[in-house]
Amino acid sequence: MNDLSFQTMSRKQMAERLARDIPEGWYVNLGIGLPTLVADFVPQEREVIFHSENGLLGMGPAPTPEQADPWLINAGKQQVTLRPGGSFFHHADSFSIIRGGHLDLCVLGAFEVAQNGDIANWATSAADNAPAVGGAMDLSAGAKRLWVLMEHTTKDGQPKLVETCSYPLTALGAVSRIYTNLAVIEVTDRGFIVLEMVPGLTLEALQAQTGAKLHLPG
Amino acid sequence: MNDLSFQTMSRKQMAERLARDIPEGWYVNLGIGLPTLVADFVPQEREVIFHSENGLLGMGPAPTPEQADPWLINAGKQQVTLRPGGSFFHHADSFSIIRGGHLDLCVLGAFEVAQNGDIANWATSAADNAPAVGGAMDLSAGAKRLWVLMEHTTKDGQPKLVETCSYPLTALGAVSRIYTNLAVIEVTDRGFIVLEMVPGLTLEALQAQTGAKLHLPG
Amino acid sequence: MINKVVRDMAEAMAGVQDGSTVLVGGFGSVGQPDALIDGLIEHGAKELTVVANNAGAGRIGLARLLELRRVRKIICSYPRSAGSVVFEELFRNHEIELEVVPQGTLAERLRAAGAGIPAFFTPTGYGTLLAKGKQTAEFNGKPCVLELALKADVALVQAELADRWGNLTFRLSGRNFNPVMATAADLTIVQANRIVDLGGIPPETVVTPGIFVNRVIEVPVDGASVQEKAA
Amino acid sequence: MINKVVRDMAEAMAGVQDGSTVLVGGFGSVGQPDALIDGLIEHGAKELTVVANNAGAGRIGLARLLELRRVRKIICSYPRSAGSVVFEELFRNHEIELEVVPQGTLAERLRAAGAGIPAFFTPTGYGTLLAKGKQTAEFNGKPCVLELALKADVALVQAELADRWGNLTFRLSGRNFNPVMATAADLTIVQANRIVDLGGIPPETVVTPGIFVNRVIEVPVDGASVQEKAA
Repeated sequence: MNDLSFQTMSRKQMAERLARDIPEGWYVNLGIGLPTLVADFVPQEREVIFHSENGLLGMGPAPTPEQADPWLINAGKQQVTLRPGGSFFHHADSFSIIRGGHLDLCVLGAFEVAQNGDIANWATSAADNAPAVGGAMDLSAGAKRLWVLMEHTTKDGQPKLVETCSYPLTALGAVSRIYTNLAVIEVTDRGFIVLEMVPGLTLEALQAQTGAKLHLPG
Repeated sequence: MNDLSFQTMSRKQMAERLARDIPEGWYVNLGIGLPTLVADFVPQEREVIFHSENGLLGMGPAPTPEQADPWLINAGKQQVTLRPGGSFFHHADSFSIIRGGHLDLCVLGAFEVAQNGDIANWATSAADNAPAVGGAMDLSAGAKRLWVLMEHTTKDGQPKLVETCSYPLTALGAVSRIYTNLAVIEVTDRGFIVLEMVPGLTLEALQAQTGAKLHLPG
Repeated sequence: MINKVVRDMAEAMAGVQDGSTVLVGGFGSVGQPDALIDGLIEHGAKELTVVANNAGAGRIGLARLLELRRVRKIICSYPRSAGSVVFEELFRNHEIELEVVPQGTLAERLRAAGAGIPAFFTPTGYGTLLAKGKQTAEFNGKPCVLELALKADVALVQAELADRWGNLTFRLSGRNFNPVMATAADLTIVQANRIVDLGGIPPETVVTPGIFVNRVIEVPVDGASVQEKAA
Repeated sequence: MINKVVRDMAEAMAGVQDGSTVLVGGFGSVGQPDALIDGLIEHGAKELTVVANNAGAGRIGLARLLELRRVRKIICSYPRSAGSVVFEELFRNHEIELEVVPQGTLAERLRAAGAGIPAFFTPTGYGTLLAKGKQTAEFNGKPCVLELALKADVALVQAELADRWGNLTFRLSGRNFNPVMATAADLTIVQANRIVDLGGIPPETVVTPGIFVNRVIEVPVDGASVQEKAA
């Protein structure tokens, strides 16, 4: 998919790019998988408070062997730490935080995002009868902002930014911004607005990998 | 209202009579006023756990001057104590206990109780625009059992046990038993069933002070 | 560094608008944020809708706010209580609007606002004057009333301990409406008996996580003053 | 004297009926009441509806209960996870019914059951497959779905401390669904790491008041075993 004129971002670079846009003081939930990486790129001195839907606020990085406590995990069931000022609460209270609109930001992965902000990230087909939804629908519908962090296309080059989602929806009109390995794209009433591209990439080349019309700001 | 043949119960005797029917292990909320007296007649060795809607379980008796803590009050805003094993929680959790059907018993006073179990105890007329309802509607609708503790008639001799309530209702069909200064009365599908009368009182005399038909058990 | 601790009462009240809906914690005088109410009086916001369990007592605090004609409407469960002279006078003269809500429905409507539940069904109040005009439905044979979330602009909360992230604990029965109201407003302002270092509240004993809190000011409340006002 | 502490697992499970709806606490293996699940297997109840966040892993605990064909239906948010081999096999063979519920809606439906709220509206899931056939309504311009309380016969709960009145605390992220489920069942059975004297849990730090708990059994869980299962 690469050509000679530009360099796609690595997963770490994508996480780092998104992390740069999270200001101090925000309460943030990071989805399982790639979004979890974002925490590694928020410097400790910039206080961002991470929420995990299994009942913690103020989540810190993975523990050293000495810090490790099997009772302290995140929503991805990985061992984590708790920063001073962190707290524990039960599942209903945790989803009150999510559904009550108290999170400044949620970052999720996705199969598809449509130009109207629809997101599909939980089931690969309507015929799949045992899909695992977890907290994705609650997070998408509840957070103040939903940003998606994902590859710009599927492994076989199919666009993931589309006119209309073909996979079962997670939430309607929820996504406000998309960070891919190629670009940063805002979702507005006008559709997809390209805020940034990797150096050397042209709008035409990006459009060729995108399933819906791209616009420039202004 | 007394005649020579029987003795009405005092307020303390009424509270004592009701207290006798509360078995160990019950969770009980006592309304403001006369019902509050009931706690004094449950011996400490019979463990009954008292709930107060402002957020406590395991309420103990009024404090000695040394125990007194202004931060520890009951729903009647009187200072109380907390027994070992007691706990504090916020108002939404407290009313989850009430509304979720977790209380074995609530005891309230009333203006009127109808033979179908309707209770009126919060407003003296529909024209009263600033009535104070407090937790009465929640307690009436939510507790497993609602017992009413009240004088059998008003001060001027009007019946308080009636066919249909004339005061604004607190809850429909909620009362299961009534303890008065004259009798203990069960509220059933058949209407009022007299379980007990003060010594010397006849059913006819009791009926004369009651606004709906009284029945005997069986 | 996140620091929700404000320097003074003016900063605590900055931006509170005329016409706001203001939640006031406490049950009677216990857990009532008296210093914040005084701060709100000083701040001067008017045409307020106040949500509180009671309508104030005597002529100080909430009663004083009412007496100054700053409150257009009050939503509470128990307006008429010992000493609610100011409220009763205003109410008689049609100078204040009143919405009486069953205490549990009040708590649940606030909780719903905080939890993103726009409406819920409850059996409480069904068939009574307080359910007049409300949508009803039956669940498992039990008739219920539809109640709406009660979201506010500002919450005034009294806490025991607070840290700079806004984590809170409460003292004995001073907890009452405070943690629920803290979740239900866009701007939650807290007066805490004591501000402690971050990490000073053990994480398993935090009652209100800081995410619900915007501003904290330290106001030590001694027992004697609570008692006096309760009396 | 109230004493909810039972002598053995048989007493803990006494009376659990075939066909019951059983809530199982925990998030993955953390806070999962493994000893109670084993007790339920031993007890033998079948045709169960199980409500849990996950559908079990490996071939022990919840997965073993499934493998023994004791579970007719499972309600969860994340059935397919690392090691959910038993569930997936049964599901493929149409030997188990599945209801997938968004995690927050699951928690809220349980909370509603405990709080006497028969139904509530939420934006979560609106317009998705999981809202198919559900009643909808709009509040403040936001379309919502009506969700029903999820009440159970039995809850299996893992706690850190317990006393003879059934007051509970939880350990770190072992809290998760446990306190919510404790409120939502007619019979709440708790395995606690440690049973303490009445009054041994400070009253302001009780997470689940004993009113929600029927039976308690002491089952010390060491960190190593949690870690092993989590791996």
